[in-house]
Amino acid sequence: MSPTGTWREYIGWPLLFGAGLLGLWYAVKGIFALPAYTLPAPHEVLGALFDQRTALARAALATAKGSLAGFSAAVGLGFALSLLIAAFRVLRIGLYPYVLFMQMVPIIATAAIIVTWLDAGLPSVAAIAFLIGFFPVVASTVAGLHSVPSEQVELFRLYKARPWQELFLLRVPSSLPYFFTGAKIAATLAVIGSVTGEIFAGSTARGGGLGFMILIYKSSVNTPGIFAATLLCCLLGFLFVGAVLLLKRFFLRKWHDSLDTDFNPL
Amino acid sequence: MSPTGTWREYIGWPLLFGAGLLGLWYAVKGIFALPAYTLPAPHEVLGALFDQRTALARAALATAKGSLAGFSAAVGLGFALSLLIAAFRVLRIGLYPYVLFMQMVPIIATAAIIVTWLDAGLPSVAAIAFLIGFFPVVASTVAGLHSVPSEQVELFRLYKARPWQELFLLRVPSSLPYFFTGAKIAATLAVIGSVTGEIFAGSTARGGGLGFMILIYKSSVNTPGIFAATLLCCLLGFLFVGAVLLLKRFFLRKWHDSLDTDFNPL
Amino acid sequence: LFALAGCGGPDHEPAEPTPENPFRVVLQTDWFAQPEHGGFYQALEKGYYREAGLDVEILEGGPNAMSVQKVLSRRAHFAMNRADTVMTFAMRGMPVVMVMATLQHDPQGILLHADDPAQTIEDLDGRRVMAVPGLAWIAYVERKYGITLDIVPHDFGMERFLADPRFIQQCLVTNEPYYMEKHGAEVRVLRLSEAGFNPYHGIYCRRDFAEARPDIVQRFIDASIRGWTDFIEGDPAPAFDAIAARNPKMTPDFMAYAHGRLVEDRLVTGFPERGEAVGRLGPERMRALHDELHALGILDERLPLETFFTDEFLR
Amino acid sequence: MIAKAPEIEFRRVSKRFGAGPLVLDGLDLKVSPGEFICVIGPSGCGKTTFLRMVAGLSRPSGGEIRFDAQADGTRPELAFIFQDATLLPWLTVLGNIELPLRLRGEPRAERRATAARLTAEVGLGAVGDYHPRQLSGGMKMRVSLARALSLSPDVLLLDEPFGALDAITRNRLNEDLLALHRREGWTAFFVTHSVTEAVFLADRILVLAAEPARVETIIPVDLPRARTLALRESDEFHDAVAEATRRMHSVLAR
Amino acid sequence: MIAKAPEIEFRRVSKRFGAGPLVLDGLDLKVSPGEFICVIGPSGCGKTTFLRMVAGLSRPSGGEIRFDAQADGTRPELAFIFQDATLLPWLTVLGNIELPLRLRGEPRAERRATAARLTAEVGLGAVGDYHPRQLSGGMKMRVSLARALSLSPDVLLLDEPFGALDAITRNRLNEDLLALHRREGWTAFFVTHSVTEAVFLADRILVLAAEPARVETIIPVDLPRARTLALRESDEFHDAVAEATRRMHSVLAR
Ligand SMILES: Nc1ncnc2c1ncn2[C@@H]1O[C@H](COP(=O)(O)OP(=O)(O)OP(=O)(O)O)[C@@H](O)[C@H]1O
Ligand SMILES: Nc1ncnc2c1ncn2[C@@H]1O[C@H](COP(=O)(O)OP(=O)(O)OP(=O)(O)O)[C@@H](O)[C@H]1O
Ligand SMILES: [Mg+2]
Ligand SMILES: [Mg+2]
Repeated sequence: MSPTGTWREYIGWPLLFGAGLLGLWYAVKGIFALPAYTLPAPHEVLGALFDQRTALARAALATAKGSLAGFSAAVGLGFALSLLIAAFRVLRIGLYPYVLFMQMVPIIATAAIIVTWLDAGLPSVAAIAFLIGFFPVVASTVAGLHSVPSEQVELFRLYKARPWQELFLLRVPSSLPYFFTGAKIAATLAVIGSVTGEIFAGSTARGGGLGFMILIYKSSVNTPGIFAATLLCCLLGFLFVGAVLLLKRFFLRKWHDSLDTDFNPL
Repeated sequence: MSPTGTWREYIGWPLLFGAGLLGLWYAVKGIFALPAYTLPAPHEVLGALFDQRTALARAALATAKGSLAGFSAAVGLGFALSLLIAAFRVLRIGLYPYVLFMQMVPIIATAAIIVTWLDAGLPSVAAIAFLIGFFPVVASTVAGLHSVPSEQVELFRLYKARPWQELFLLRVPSSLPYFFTGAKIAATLAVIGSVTGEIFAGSTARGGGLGFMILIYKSSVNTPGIFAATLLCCLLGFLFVGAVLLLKRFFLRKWHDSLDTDFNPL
Repeated sequence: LFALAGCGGPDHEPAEPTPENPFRVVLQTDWFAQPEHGGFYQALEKGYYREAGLDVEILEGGPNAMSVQKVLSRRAHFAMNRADTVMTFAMRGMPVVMVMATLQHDPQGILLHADDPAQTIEDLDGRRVMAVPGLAWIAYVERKYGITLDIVPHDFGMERFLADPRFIQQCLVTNEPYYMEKHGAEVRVLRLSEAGFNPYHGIYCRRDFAEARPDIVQRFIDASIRGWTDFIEGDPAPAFDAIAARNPKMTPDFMAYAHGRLVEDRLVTGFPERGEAVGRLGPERMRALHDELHALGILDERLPLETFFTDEFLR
Repeated sequence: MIAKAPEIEFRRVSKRFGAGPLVLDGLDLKVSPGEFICVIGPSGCGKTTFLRMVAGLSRPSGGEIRFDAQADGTRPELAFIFQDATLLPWLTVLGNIELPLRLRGEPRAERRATAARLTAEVGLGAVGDYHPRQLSGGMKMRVSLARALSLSPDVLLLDEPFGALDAITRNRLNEDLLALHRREGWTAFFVTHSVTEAVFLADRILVLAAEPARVETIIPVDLPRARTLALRESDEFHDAVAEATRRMHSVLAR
Repeated sequence: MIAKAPEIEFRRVSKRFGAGPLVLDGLDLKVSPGEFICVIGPSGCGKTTFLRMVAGLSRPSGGEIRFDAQADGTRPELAFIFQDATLLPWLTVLGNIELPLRLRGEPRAERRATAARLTAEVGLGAVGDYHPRQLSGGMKMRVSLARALSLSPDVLLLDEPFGALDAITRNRLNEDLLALHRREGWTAFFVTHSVTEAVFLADRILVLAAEPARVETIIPVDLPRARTLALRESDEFHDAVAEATRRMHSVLAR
């Protein structure tokens, strides 16, 4: 597995699979004779992307902002809450169930409340993106903070580490592989969250994002447009996931096995 | 930490926090003089729950079905896909990006396609719930399957374990703590996923579920009703999470540290 | 909490607004910019609001605009909805009143393929209809005709209709038929107004706002009626341009179609012989609708007219 | 310094895991401050369990362990060298060694200096910035030793610290350990399987028998306290080892 | 059986990790089938690295390791006892021991029987259904030994398997190991820090020197192949140990 060979693989295989999937797409379209409004052909999607490039670029930017805000908040606050939960037994026992509770509230039910308190537009969109990405970070990080080998905990207890030392010098580094898994999930949810936010609480006046564009295209049967906007959602999502993976590599490269035995860019 | 004391804590603290949150709820309502249509009081929510008990019970049952189907599929297929990805390097490199891709497609963009192929009602609802819960399982399980200590992998290689043996006898058991984290996330998303599914693909004739009820209450501005339906969503969600935790205890109790040092029912 | 301050800076609310020192007003529409909102855009573009001393911002809505939340939290002064929904608001205790009409007649209808066997709404018994669950018209037709519809939630799209020759969905006569025909589907519309369900579409605001600043409400209504009249009777181009600028799907062709429907079906002007006029809200029609909704059990209590409606600005 | 080390008294200490068999049965022992106790006994007899109870990581099922009243009433400072090194994988060798100092809030520069000195002392000067997974088994144990010595503990618990080391390194570290013990005066509990090592290091050798472990016998070592490697060549030492071996085998074979 | 063990030839084998220093430098060695090689050398000199290369877990940076052409052209069957036991935490003692048989597809009943026999042989009969975290360090190593013996390998690689065991257990297992070796005839590479153990077990002792490890010397052990514990009391044995120690020290001190 020489480095160059590896890179060639890491570009070649996805391209190959991509080509396969595109072929499948054309095949399904052809076999079922699906019209563009049901399933546009890939080239029709690219056409729509090109036609609508200014509108879509503006929308993608708006969605990127909402996603970034929501994602940062989900990761930041999610991590912070995980620390609190790990640090204070009482919070873990008493509060965690309500965090779960909050996670299980459908967005459609909270959207009205969010819009009542926050301005429609970016703040609401970001709030919804946050709500969607928050819990995966908390669940993963809490699992990680609790998965510390017991001898290491004993070592810290022996050295009379204060609780915050045990937390920051032991549990936090030890939980990073879990944390990054949660952050990766949150990253994939960030754009979805933002789009959902735009649909339920977006203000269209202030630069509606991709969710808004999807609604607009929907109400004018512009299915290729929907697919084009969706494509942009996915690309945005990849940016977020990519950022998480870079951070993960940076933090875990030196000591964690999973990166050593399987270099896996995703 | 005697067992009885523990159980008392595990009931007492959540109740205490619950009481605190209820107090906060009433306080917010009082201080901002919020009317029922913005923020109903807890007793008004219970009132709505009682008034609408037959409709809500039927809806909850429908949602439970959708969630259960979607959740089972997410966990089952997510686990299966993770295995494939872990087993075949080519899939990991070539296919995983497209799995991520799929995860990042907003439901609104796919809902029409799903409903067209699967028809409105349970199948579509379950499919949407599945799509939402699927990726967290895959991301977590794949991370777990790759986090096996390298000496254990070497042991298996030395014993000329066939790939499927390495997968099932080593990677799978070793990844369980990660898998259960993913399953827990999927469990909290199951009900949300089902509700989202109902918003896009419910049907009165097929006993529209809680998502459908929320839409109806929304149209008739019945905020206490929305809260009551939401409450049921959360309770359903707890059932799923509880089931996951029971399974986790069953499988990991004997050997995994996290359960030993911190007994944490959630 | 921090966002309660509202939309972009402190509101400007002079006691004696002038064109130079205008009163800032936010209007929340019920959908993306479209010809059904034309009068407001016309008034905005032609400077009628500015002349009246108002600085109007039009916020577009969408399928989940939650405009009433914005009005209640004072982030919009006016919002748009149907009379039946405003009655529901009142029933829930929301302090809002309808102050003017935009459409005299309900443009809602049920869209079917031209060759669908159903000829009347009664024929839809047991059929699947894509609509917004919980809307009053559903209960209205179900109870009035003793039928049951299988409602599936509206996805605000048309692909499913195009793909399925027996598909039925809720529509606006000014809108969906155009696209369906453009995509080669022959369609028919069963109008809800023919079934007797014919609420006004109109504008509402908080009651305390109407009481505290009747002058502003009056100015807004007068300028809006002027805009609507001009939009219907004059050249709609200024509104079209503004709408197209905001909503990329608005082609001149479509807007001409929608405008044509508004004019031909007299949706905005109504029938003068029945006492209808641009912006007019008739107390009798409001009362009649209320009574009927109550009789059908859709409103579970009788409400005094003034809890949801005032025509003091229309006299 | 020397005054810190506590007197430790074990009173009928016994231990059983859950519903399993007794692991330790009624252990009675009094250890004076600064004494060096070696613990020897068959595999699985309860040596680690015994050390863990001294450290407070495990509670006796019966009996009690008493530390004499410290001046300020706190528990003694303990350092533990675990049987498996228990290094933190994300820290370098130096980072692992300075950990106890860091936990105690020592200033960065000082603790770096101490860690560097200790790293050199255990012969790892060249690999200070390696991560644990780059180390050999013996190297890990030496890191663990350096870490334990970075504080000046009152009680040092060593669970087969030198089992994975070659004879030369082991002897050198044995000598270093004794020198340090003379200087710092901590009380030591040292688990080993080597009678030679035990005789060289210990004031008294605690011999445990298996199933359940009782104090089978306690062998005092009557050699001068200032011991160097030279001693190991002496007849006196050989006799002591032979005697200890004989006594051990005689009781264990019983 | 005996015919299976390969001849192994090391030709100028060297190893370096990444851009680090040389760990092994030009190792040349020829091992005949069924030979018992003990490897001895200072901590961190490259013994584990050497074993890992024999096992194919790590590739030499230079030179090559040749196994003679096996009858069916496959690589020899290897068993490795890692320096840290590397047990699977979710399997019981029996489960861990029967793992290689299970991987090989042995029927359930047979492998259970074999595992039970081996468990008893290493003295763990009473704890067959314990999980690894309930075991002591030495018990874990014994499980690891039993696991390695559960197959009949062609080559057995043992990385300080008995470092964590008491003398009595260790001697007994040494003897068992030799008996097994006579019966099964595998080639063994056995890392130890004990010259006595090396002399007792080995046909030849490979002494490695540190930084970078070269074959410092190879000490042949000229004792009869059928060795029992009785031999250890003999003068012949003591002389051999003394001689080996002398030679080792003389080269390592160079
Ligand atoms: N993955 C690695 N990366 C870098 N260096 C390594 C790695 N693995 C081992 N080394 C280095 O190789 C050298 C030899 O290590 P090895 O584990 O073979 O020693 P050893 O002879 O087995 O020692 P011990 O008796 O202490 O187990 C050490 O200096 C170690 O730091
Ligand atoms: N968590 C546990 N649960 C059940 N039994 C345990 C547990 N920990 C240890 N034991 C048992 O206690 C006994 C003593 O274990 P201990 O680790 O103290 O042995 P040891 O003397 O240190 O042995 P070694 O020299 O092999 O390290 C063993 O029989 C072991 O099985
Ligand atoms: Mg032990
Ligand atoms: Mg080694």
